[in-house]
Amino acid sequence: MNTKITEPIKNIFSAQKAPIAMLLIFITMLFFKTPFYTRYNLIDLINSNSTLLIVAMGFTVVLVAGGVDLSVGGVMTVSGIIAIKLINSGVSIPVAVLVSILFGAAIGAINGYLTVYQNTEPFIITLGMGVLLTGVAQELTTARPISGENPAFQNLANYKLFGVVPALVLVMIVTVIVVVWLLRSTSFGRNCYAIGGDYEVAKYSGINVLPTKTLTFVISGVTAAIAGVMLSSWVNSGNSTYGDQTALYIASAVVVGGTSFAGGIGGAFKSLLGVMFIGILSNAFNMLNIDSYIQQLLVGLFIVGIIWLDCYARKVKRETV
Amino acid sequence: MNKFKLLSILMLIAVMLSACGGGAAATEAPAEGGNNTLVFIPGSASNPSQAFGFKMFQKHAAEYNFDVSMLDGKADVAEQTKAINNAVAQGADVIIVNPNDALAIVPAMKAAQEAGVVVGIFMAAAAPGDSTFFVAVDDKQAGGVVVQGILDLFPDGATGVEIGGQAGHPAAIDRHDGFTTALADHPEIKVLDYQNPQQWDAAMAQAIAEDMVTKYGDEIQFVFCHWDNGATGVINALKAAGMEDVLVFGVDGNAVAFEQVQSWKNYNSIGQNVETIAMKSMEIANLFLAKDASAKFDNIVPFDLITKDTFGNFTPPEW
Amino acid sequence: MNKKITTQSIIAFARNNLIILGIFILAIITSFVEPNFLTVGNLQNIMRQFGPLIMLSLGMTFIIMGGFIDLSVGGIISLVAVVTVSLIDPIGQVAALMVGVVIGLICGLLNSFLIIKGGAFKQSEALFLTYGMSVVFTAVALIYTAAAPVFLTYSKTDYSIFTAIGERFVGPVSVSFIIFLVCLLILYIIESRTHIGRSICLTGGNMTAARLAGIPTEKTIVFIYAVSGIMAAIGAVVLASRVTIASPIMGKGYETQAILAVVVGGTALLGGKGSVLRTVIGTLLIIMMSNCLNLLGVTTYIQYMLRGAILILAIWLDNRKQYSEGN
Amino acid sequence: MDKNHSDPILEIKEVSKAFPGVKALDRVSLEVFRGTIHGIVGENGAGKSTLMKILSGVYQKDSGEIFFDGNKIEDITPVQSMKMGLSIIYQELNLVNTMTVGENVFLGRFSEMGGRKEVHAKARVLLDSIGCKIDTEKEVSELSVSDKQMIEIAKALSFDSKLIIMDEPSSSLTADEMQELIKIIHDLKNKGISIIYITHKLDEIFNFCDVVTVMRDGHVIATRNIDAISRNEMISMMVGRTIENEYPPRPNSVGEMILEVEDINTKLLKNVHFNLKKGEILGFVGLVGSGRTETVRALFGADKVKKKSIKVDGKFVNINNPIDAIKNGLAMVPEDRKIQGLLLQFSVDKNISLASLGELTYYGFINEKKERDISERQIKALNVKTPSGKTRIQLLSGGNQQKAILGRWLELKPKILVLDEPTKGIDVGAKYEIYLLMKKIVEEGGSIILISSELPEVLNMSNRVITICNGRITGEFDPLLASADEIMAKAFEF
Repeated sequence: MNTKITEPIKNIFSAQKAPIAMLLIFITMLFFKTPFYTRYNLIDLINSNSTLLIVAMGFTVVLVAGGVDLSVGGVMTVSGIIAIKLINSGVSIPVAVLVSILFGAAIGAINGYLTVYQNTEPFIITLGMGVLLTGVAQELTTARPISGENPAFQNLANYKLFGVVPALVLVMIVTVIVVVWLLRSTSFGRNCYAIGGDYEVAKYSGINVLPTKTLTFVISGVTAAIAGVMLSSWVNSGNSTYGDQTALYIASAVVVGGTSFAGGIGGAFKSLLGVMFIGILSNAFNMLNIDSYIQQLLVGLFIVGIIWLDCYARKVKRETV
Repeated sequence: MNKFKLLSILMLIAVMLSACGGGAAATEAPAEGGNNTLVFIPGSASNPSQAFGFKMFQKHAAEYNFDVSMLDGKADVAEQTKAINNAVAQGADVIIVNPNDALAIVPAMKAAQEAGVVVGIFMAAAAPGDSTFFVAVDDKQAGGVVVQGILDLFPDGATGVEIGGQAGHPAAIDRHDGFTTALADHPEIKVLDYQNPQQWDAAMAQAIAEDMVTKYGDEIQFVFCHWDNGATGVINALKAAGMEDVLVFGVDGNAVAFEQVQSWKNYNSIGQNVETIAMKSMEIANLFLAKDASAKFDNIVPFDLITKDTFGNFTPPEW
Repeated sequence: MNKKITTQSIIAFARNNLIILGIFILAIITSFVEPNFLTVGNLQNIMRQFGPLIMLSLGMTFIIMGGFIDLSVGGIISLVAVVTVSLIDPIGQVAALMVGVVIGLICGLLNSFLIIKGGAFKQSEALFLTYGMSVVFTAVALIYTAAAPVFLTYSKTDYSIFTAIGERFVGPVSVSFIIFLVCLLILYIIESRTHIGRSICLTGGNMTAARLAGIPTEKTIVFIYAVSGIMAAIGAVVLASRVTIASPIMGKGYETQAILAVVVGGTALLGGKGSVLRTVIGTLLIIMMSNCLNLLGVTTYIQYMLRGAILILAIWLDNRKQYSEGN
Repeated sequence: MDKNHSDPILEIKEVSKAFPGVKALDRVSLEVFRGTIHGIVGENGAGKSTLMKILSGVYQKDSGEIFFDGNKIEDITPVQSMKMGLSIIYQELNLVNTMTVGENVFLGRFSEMGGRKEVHAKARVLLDSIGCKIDTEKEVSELSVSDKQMIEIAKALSFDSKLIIMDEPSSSLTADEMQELIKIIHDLKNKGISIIYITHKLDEIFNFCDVVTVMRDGHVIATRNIDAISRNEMISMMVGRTIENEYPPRPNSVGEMILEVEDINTKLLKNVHFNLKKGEILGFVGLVGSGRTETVRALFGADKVKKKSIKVDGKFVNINNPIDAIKNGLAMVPEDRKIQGLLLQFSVDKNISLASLGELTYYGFINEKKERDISERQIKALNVKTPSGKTRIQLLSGGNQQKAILGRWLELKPKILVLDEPTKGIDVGAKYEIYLLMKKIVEEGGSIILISSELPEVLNMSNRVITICNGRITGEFDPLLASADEIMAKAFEF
């Protein structure tokens, strides 16, 4: 009798840690008198995490197909700088944005070529690519922030639809919807799951594994570039220091959300929850005015805790077979 | 999958409910106990000068009737923008920011000002309109002080190197620009090389200094390093090469600087008195809160030039 | 015919020793452009700059050979450095150094405890656990010093033993280099001759099979993380002694550099194959690259670009070599 | 059927394929007729798999011609071959474990099928047509091996296959499931679909194949109607020499009690208890997942258990991990050679010395000379065919790999040797060698626990047989006295 009730609850706890933890934060915050529950804060919460969410979407696609892309921070930085520089030199905004996105796609294609066709370790190659792009960003800007001179560029991220919804959030929502649709309902997306789940099987099932997997890197490059352009528009400047810490942050948020590094498991929506969880966590900490070093400690412990619990749940499952 | 959906929907409902329940942006929270709230947002709470700055805000908060708290900029522009917005959400009366990137946080600061918050820039310059005011030493002036110091020791001119601060950091940029500008009038002083490390990391400064020492050897008569902790690395490099006579300039005037002024033959530090800047920030903020017409946008705090002759006049700070 | 064989064997040699070849080419170019490169002073420079990174990389080699990864070394460096430097005044140099190494050991044991108890036997699982631990260690370091740097006050205390590690030379060889040689020797003997060394390779090769054949895989995991922790601590001490100032974020970025050094050296990221000797070469490439580029007057911005490009190239070429061998 | 015989669906003419150093196929010719079940037998390395991979387009042939359904096949990709109506069910199942049943059936054809709903609906129809009731939304990782096989068959049917190649489908099926499969194969045959059935098990060839082709060393030795060939003939064709018996005479050297196991309890196992005597071969009969592998893993300390009590040589012992087990004289050749047994990228030497490493270690150091001695001794004793001890074990054939693993354990002279599927995927010649080895081990005073899915193997090699079902011991037999049917009945006593 009892197990009938406890089993599902146990299952939820073992399978959906990020949403549960998020819910707990929401509930906890009810008991504190903070401005957490204000429209301003909640919109800001979504708005300020939007660029990360956009990056996380492409990152998820790569992970699902069994790769990893640690160069997203570098792509973000450089594409934002390219957009600003082009616009400042008089190129029209759509063209500049397009060039930036193409740049992201090109870096993704190089990553894809090296890791998929040349069969190298994506973890290391994209790490190296990130280092390279940091240098490119610094060289492009001589390590100084450059300001956007065309005020229209700011509207890309900051325009308020109906006076409430920032354009950045809209772009994020569109990206999320596209990637969710891509992964769930297109044959490309399902092929990604197959490739990540079992590369050999996918190959023998007639899936064009090489181009498909390469395309995931291109998508990751594109979303990172979109995020970079939106970030630059949001803050109306470009600097080589943006995106410095993005890759591992996104990676741990996505994994906390439940997308597996091993490939084939997870999804865009889970990544959304993972990123929002860490975003909400630090927002709640800020609202509670928790000391920033303690915050850092707690965030670290949360990451360790959630991933450890995940591993532990799998271990228990393995051992009770 | 269904449980998953259920949970997501639950959460969405929670968000909706709360969004409806809450009021509009940044309602003027009535200050508790009559004190105004001040939120300090450093570029990074891990940066020692900023951590010390926060301590100084806390130390003197009562004198200026502030309740002080800190939100971390986490050495990232997006994070710092988030922090500014969080501070606005908290209903802060005053936000004091030490920017990671002078340009990138402008939109957030403007939004904050529109919401009626007094926004001060701490230890960095700003353009009018971007913030309500700023309080800083003039980093550009630091360059001039260095040039003067070099001329004091080498009246006929000298050759040396410059080691910058964190690539892309506003303070590093201003210090470099000020130095370059001041040098334009003094062709007798030649800078052989200029490099930026990736971070405010003494080990990186030391590696750069060591390689410069190898390359230029005794041509190096002075080293301008953008921060005193980095200068520690520079001194190590010089020591190892036996170049004990080189003039070293640092910026900050922290405890390390006081130590180095005493232990190194020619060490000068351009001290920025964080405590003074913090107090000044609160003072100016109060003027703006009181809508006092005498409140100025730009508030330059003079340097403390710390040398062998002058260090006795100052008390070494705790950082 | 004879000539053909020699060219072939040269190509074969070049293929097998790409990294060494790269280091030589780099050195030759630099010494032509900048004569100061081949001075005793500069070689001593390289020797000292080599110190901190090589220690971590050596520890990281064992971790990667065992099929795991350790992103926490950055945090360990920060923590050990601030604690060690801050303790010299109250408890003395030798005791402080010992405390530092013990802290590194404890951090490593903590990592392995989490990994074993959580059953995080996949590299990716270990990656995120240790990343989280790195954040935790750094936070502890920040809390410990309240973000202030810790430095030496020569006027008050004797630091001769501590600073000797980073500064002094014995004959033409720096003390840190001697420490490195000793560590290398010990680790190399462990790797090539001992039971635990073999166990590391076997665990990295196929943990399930190794465990079923009676290899103490869990002990092996504890061992590699303990070694990594200790080596990170030694690296932290060498680093702190070199720059004589310790900040609670000084370890940032070292973990990725160490991983790159190990992999560029030719140790397989997937585990089971590799050697600390290869890591020495990989680390040397990274250090030499920055030294040579500094001497050539290349700005740090372009250095970063080149560093990324050369790393990608090195890994790609090495991969092609292994690929053609596999066929 | 006579009419069909004149009408081949597949014609292979003089096909050759060489890999560096090996001639995998040498002018192979073969005809498969419509509506027949065509068996192909041959030792490992005979070229069966290579031939199948050429048919499916995984490999390209070097020379020769292939006609399928009247069309010449040239440079075909796996998908093209499936779309033409030629499907292969590989030995290693070709399913993505992390995806659902429905999506696996239509893997790579998501949009062709018209999206998620359609995929599941169409998969349902196909599964129903072969009488399979698995939920299409279920993840494949949760399924049993036989269920997975059904999904493979559904997948083959989804392409409207005219010819389905089954590569050792029975290797992990239980007898019951095998009956189900045979039924399906006959159904397919009645629908006019031809089957190529590749197997090691001669019984199956005689049970339901119409025609059989024997391959050896890249050649087709003969193709015969099933009633025109005898079992012994077939075996001698396969191995190129005459083997008198498939099994050596049963050893008979049972002595006093050496192992008493009481009360092994896990989530699956319930009070499992048995004993083993010196010089005895004890056979475990049961389905995959019945608890036979779980029992020996628990005994060996490989898995955690709630409770167990083990006596070796009359003394209680505490076995919490494989190291404890080895110390108490146990040894285990695990079920899955590649995953649990071998370190594929390591040398033969290192694979053999693995279990003895502790004994080779003095003050933490490995004595490498002794290590080589051990390896050389075992390579010689077990006749492991390898160029040298330094060769990577990956490059050896399955039989030689298995012998190396046996050598690893024999070096320890274990009192109790557990063999879990020791002959799985190994050709007839190597199998016989392993049987002889088992005989030698028990005659020298060792004891063996033998687990095998091949009932004849267990019955012919064991002194005593235990049946296990659903985590319980259900019976104990003397294989000389009991019939196979009696034993199987107990193995199915749920």
